[in-house]
Amino acid sequence: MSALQHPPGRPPIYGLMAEFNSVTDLIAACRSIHDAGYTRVDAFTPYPSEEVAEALGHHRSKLPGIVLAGGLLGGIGGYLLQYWTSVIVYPMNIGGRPFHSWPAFIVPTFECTILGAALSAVLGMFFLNGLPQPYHPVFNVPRFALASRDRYFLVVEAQDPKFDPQATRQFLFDLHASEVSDVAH
Amino acid sequence: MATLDDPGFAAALQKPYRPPIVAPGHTTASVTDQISAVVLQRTPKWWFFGFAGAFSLLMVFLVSVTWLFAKGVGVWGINWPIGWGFDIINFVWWIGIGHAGTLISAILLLLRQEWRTSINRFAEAMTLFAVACAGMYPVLHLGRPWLAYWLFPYPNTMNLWPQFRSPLIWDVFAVSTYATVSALFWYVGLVPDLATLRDRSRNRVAQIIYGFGAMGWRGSAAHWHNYETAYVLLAGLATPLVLSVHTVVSFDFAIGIIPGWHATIFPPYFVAGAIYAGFAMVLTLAIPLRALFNLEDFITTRHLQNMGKVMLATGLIVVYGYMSELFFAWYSGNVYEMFMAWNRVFGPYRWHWYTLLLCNAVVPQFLWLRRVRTSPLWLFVISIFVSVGMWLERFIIIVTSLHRDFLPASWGLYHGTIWDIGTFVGTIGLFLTLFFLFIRFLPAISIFEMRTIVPGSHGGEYSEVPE
Amino acid sequence: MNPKKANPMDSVNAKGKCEAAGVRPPEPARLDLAEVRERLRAKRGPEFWRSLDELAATPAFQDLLHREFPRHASEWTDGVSRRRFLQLASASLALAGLTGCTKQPVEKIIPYVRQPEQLIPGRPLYFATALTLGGYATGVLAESHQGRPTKIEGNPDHPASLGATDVFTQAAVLTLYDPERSQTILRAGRQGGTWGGFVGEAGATLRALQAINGRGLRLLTGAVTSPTLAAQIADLLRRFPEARWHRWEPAGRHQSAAAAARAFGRPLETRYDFTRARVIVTLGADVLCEGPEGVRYSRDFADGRRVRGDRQEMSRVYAVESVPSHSATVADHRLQLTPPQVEAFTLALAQRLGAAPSGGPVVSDATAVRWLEAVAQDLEQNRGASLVIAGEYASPAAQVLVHAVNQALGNVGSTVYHLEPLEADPVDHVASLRELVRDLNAGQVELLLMLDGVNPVYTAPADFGFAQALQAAQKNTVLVHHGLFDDETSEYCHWHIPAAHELESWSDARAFDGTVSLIQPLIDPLYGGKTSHEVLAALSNQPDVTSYDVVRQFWSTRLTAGGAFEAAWREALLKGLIPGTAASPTPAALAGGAVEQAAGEILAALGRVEQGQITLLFRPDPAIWDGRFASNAWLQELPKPIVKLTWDNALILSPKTAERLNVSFHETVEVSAGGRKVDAAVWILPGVAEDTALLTLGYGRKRAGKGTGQGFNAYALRTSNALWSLPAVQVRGTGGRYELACTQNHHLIRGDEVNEDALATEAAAERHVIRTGTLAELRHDRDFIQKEREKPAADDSMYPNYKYPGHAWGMAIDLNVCTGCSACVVACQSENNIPVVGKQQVLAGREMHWLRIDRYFAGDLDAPQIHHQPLPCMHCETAPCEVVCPVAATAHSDEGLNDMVYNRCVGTRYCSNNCPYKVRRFNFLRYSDKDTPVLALVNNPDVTVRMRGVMEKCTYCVQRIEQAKIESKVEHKPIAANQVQTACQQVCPTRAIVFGDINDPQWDVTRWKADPLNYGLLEEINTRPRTTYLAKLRNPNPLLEPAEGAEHGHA
Amino acid sequence: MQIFHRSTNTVAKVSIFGSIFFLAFFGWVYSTLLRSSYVTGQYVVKKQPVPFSHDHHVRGLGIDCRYCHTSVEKSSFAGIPPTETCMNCHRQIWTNADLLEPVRASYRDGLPLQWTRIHDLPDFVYFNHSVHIAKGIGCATCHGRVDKMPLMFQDASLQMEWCLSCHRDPVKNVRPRQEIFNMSWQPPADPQQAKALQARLAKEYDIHSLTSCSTCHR
Repeated sequence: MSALQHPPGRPPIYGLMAEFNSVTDLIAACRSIHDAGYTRVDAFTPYPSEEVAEALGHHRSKLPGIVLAGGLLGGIGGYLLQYWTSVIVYPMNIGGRPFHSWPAFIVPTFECTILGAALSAVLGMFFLNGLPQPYHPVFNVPRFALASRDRYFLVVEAQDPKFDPQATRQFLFDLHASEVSDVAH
Repeated sequence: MATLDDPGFAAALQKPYRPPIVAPGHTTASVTDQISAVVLQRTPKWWFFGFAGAFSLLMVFLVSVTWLFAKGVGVWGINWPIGWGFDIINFVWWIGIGHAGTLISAILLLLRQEWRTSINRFAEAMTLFAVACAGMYPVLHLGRPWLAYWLFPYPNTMNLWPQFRSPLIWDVFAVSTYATVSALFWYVGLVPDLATLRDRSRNRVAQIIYGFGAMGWRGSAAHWHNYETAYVLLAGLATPLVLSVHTVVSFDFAIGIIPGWHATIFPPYFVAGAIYAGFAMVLTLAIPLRALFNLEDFITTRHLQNMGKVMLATGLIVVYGYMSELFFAWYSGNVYEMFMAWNRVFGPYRWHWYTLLLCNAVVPQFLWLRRVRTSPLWLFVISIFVSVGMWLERFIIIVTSLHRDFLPASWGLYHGTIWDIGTFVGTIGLFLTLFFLFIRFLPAISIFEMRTIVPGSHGGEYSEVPE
Repeated sequence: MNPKKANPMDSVNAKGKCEAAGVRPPEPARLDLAEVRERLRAKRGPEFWRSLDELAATPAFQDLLHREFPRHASEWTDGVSRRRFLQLASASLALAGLTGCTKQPVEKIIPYVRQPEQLIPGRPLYFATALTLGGYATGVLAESHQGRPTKIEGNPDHPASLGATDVFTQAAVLTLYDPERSQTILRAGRQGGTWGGFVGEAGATLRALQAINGRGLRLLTGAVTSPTLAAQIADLLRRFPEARWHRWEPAGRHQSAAAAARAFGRPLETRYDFTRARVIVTLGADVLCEGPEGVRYSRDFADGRRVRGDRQEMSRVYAVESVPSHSATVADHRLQLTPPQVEAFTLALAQRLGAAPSGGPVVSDATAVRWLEAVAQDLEQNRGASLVIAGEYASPAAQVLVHAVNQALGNVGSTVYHLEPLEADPVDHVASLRELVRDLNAGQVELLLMLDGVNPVYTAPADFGFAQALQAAQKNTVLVHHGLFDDETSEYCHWHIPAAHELESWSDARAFDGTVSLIQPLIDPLYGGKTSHEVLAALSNQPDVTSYDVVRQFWSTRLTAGGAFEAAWREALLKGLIPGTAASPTPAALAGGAVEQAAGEILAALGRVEQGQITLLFRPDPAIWDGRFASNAWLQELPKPIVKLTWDNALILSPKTAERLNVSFHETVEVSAGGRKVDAAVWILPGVAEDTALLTLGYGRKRAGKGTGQGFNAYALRTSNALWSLPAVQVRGTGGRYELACTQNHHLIRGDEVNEDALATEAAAERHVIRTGTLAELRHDRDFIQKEREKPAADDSMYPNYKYPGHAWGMAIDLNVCTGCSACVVACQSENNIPVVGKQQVLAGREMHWLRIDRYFAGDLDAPQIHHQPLPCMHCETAPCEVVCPVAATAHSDEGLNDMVYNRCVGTRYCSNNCPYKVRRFNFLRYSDKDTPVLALVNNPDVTVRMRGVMEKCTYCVQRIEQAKIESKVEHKPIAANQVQTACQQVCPTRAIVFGDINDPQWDVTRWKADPLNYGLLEEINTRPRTTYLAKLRNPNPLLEPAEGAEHGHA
Repeated sequence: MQIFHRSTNTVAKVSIFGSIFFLAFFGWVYSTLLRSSYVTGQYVVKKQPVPFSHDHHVRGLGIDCRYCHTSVEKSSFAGIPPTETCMNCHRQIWTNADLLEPVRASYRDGLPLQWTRIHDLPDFVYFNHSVHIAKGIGCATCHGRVDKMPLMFQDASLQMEWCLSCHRDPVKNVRPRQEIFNMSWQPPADPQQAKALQARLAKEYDIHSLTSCSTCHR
């Protein structure tokens, strides 16, 4: 799921943010809220945590596919460039070597492959994460600054079909949230 | 990310001769605060002195390069038959140094060596800056540096393209790829920490700058999910890359037909040498750094020890390389090869060769002793020796091979000039300048990765999985 | 510094620089770094920079520079303005490229007003003329591009050339343009003298002398063979009966003349015919590529040595000598003796052949005795077809004996013949000069006219004290000097008249065989020089007569061979010589008693010799002769054959002697004899006899343009009774150091040099660089050279071979006849605009010669064999250089040339590193001089002038190839066999180099390459060189070298 | 707390995406600049001492190229006429036209006219007129319709790619030798005939593609 999409009909708030003291609480909360059928939920941790992701039902990332494509593109492109320039555009007798000296062309091909793959890995990652996105509603909650230190947060968007200001808030408290606050747009 | 996979391993950590990789008593909060403090607190005095020194060396570089451009490469000591001197020696030396960074951040990551966590950040920075220095020389060493762009494939009115059979073109591709990938890897690693700094800093400007770099990172589960994948993939790509780069550099020589260059052992031997030199440099930087910023909690003797071990191992490979070169020469029965070997040991540059053996083969043997491995001072001294030794190795390979090649009538001799030295010292200045800026304005230790390894934190997949 | 005069050659030394700027050199003020800092302190901004420039221009600073940083001195020579420096600073800050797209500057194009007929713009013209050395002419064809001579070729119709030339002739064009030449008439050393002024003053003096029949009028010239000039002088002497004409040719044939006078009663000139000689013995003589007949001799000699295909005959050559000579490097046997021993051997040989009265065992040494017998037998078996040569350097007595020997062997008339003196009014130069000095001191000289660059102050025998004599005479004598340079002599003179270069002059001269050659100008005098003819005419009150009038007028009465003068004159000009003017041999009978007296003299001399005494030999310098070419940078930078020194001479010693004297390379010594002394730096050369030292003439000059201050003055020790050999000299180390620039090994490894010679010799041997063998071996097995080393098969590669269907250019070099004369090196430099880099850069190991001649020793370093190996680019078919070039700046042409594209080169130097032959040259600094406009004129317009930072190398003279191809296409006819000649091939006196299309059996090169002696250098590394070598053969005497024991293979 | 304004999201994304287009645009500008007449000097009329009109002399008076460019068939250099050549006619006609004063002055004082070079190859390029003519390449092929140039200018870019375009496939520019100096010659309109003619000429004149470096660079 991506934070890119914005609601058509605009609810009063962006959503509710629950704060947890430990990652275990957060994981538990994620599981329950996911089981409870909430779909527009996101969790925030100071460091990567696979369970959180699993608990929210994130599974395989699309990235590997993108990287493979990028790598192939780079490699093939690199080889074709060399073939085209040294066999078609301006073939020259270089030290009696044939125009198509494929063994020599391997090295640049390899490097191009890596370059293509690496670039697509990074750009792909940013793209999938919808970055750059300097502005985001969650930053409106002052305590959210602790998300990059030692606090764990869970946000339920108002967009969520099952969202209900009171019920959801209560539900979050039931999940041992130390605190629940509104997230302004 | 790696930490204690199994209790046995964890227990092993507690054994006295294996100091922990993080001092006890740290929490995600304390790590975060202490490391980000380094950046956010007021600049310590010593930093200004250090930076001033580095910057003045950088000016030496500027002057040397200007004189070089004004007059031509003739200001250096090169001649025929010795067409390459300090320029390519330094190039190979710097590139080699770079390798440790990538190795630590990528290969050790894949090998789940969690102790890498606290050193990978500045090791990567070191890589980046070393590659920047190295990258200068291919341009500087040109007779007509203003035409350096001819080495890149671009459409032009001459209908001419690079000559892809030349190892120098391979270098262009390898080094530029290496630089790019290292930069990406480094930046990707930085993003969450930039977010941390963004959130920690109270200064508007800092907030904006770090916030800009953080791209709005907010540590959402979805982000981390793709992030982890990307990070591991990058590591997976950087690993073959780093091995390829020094292999390609070694092709500069191995492809040549000059006795002393034309050797099949070069690729592995160069890669090992690169890691050797790289770890030496990491130690040279890490030891003062941890002292100055009181980071002993994070860069513990355990790290120093491990790096010492790696140096010992790679050092032995390198020495094996020297020996096998001599052996091949003798075994080949080829007059040119045999003479080359003889000339290294007894020729006019014999003293360089002996010093090389002292620095790279003899001194590192002390690393067999734990007392040495655990003593920062000793390690620092040894790593300096190794850096010198590795520089000499390149000198031997380039100069002694060229100065007496096939035809006795075209033998020559090479001495560096003040401008050779100026350029070399200058790039050291560039390196240090960049490094000082780095440690001042960016977290020298990866904060978010440290969070994952502080005891008690439930870092990713390693927190106990409930049945 | 002064960018205007920035000039690579000026970098040689400070004085040279400021002289170039037209300033008298003050004694360079001392200056040290502290003082420099002092001067620069307080200066800021622009004036800082200006003062820096001024400072850099001062000789003191230059001295400092050379003292403190000799290496970097040459970096100062091209100017960098402040603005430029800042630009670069900013550029280097950003490491930014200086320019992306190159924009052509606006150029002017300037047509003639009236175009000369027979001139086609863009095509060169060739004029037949002649250049002289020591008065004797060599016929040449001068190439002229739109009126500027750029290249000298030999004149195939001329007996002294046959199409080839020597180094001096090749370098003549550079002297022509030399900005160091004197450019204005000097009055009392100051500018502002005028031709009119001179004519007036001289005329007045002459009128005064008229009354007393010209007593006190003296003329001093070098050797004169020019009929016209002789006639003018004769005419002058007729008008002034009391006038005297003195002669001084520093490197003339004085002892030969004396010997001839003793042997035949008159100073006959001796000539040799090598074509008929089957056995040749040289006794300390160097007959090949030395002196005006060397070129012709080399050709004839080589023809007698060339073994090709079915012709398996070659002459046998014995060389007995003290210092290695060209002829010895191609001899079959070389016997190394001290100078006195050589004389002794000569006497003994004469005795053994019954040409001299026997008496006293003169030769005791075992080897020498064995030699004596072997040589004598060989000579006796070849009566009439043998040749014994003593040459100028042997004592007159020894030469008399050799005359007798040749007579006894019946060689006179077949291999040896004598000519009546070709010099006009022959005199004994030494006596003639002595007389002049005497009269100068006696104050009996009113007007002394020194013509045509004669420079006695520098060259006169030391015992004459010529300088003092001139000084004394200055008060009451009018001293006039006429020459190309404002030199040591002109410094003392009231008048200095710039001379016109021979390429600017009308004149004539006789060749070694007497053939009269016409000299015609290719260009008006660049620096307003006057010819000797014009000066003499002026003294005959015809100041405005041109030398053209004089020469033409002289011949108008004599040159009526074909009846009509015009036709004959035109034909002579076209040919460059006047047919049928060769002198015919003259019979000569030995004067009675001459031989006995000579033998006695030698015995007496031998009696005086003490063990361990060092004999100092003087020889003309192989690069700058007697010093007259000192300002010619091509010759200064030419590695001297055998020694391989540039820019300096040195006291050359044998390894043993040096060891005994405890001196080594670059160390300074004091050489003294008879109260005279000279400081010199030592060079150790294997092949020099023990107790022998060699110091060549022409160096240590005070006023010689670029030659100023280089080397050590041999004339200071050379006395009238020891012109070529000075016995019993003291050599004492002075502990100083003087860096000598050698192009082979010896790159300043202190202490290790001798070892390096040994090392190089050993390495060369085990690498089979030079393949040698004997004629016997060849007769026994035609392919023994091929078997010496296994070579890779033609298809020994993982890649398919390239096909070269059209032309395929290749070269073959015959080591058997290469004498190492180095004419090819200078020819290449002239043809291909190769820059001169200066001594400091040579020291740094950066000389630029595309074609170098490698010198190798073989065998025992105390008496080694010496081999020469000319090394151009090999144009390898699997060129290692091309593969490593990142920008394809060097690639193969479809005719198999290894092209080098300067304008594509970015200067990685990788190609040079990867070249196993190290034939590539790099412009480390800005070597091509683009700031001295006149030097641009010497450039060959068909070859790019290279810029700083690009690689260059031998191209097989691709401009000539392309020209030939274009002509053949325009004229719709194929290129004829042997039509394309490279510059080195064309100039080679021995025809050791041949070039051409190896696909076409019609070309010589194809035949040469098919020869069993043909081998490729380093062919085992499979570079497939297009340049190959023919192995060097020897024809040893079985008595001296039993065939079975002949160690063959590598030298 | 919130550091950036909402809009920055869009700005950031757009600028990253836009940079690709910017680079592409920059590349396009660079390559056009390289081929612009500013760099090549193409179509630029330069100031000359005398405004000589090829249009008038060639088309108007029908003077053959070789009357002035005498060495074009014999030498690398086509030759710029000596003042004499101009005076051959201008001794009789336009004898006192002010325009021609420089020519008369030159002839009077023996000082050459200084023309500004129009076709100026770099010094490291060696072009030879005679061989191109011998191989049946017409003047107009490289110099354009000089007979329609009142003032002379450079018609082709003279860049290496331009030289190569013909050296790689010379046949397409061959014409019969007798037509070389004919400015208005055109190959047969019908492509088949044109092909056939060129093929025949290429064979007859023995024309090959020459792309070795040393063909032009020495």
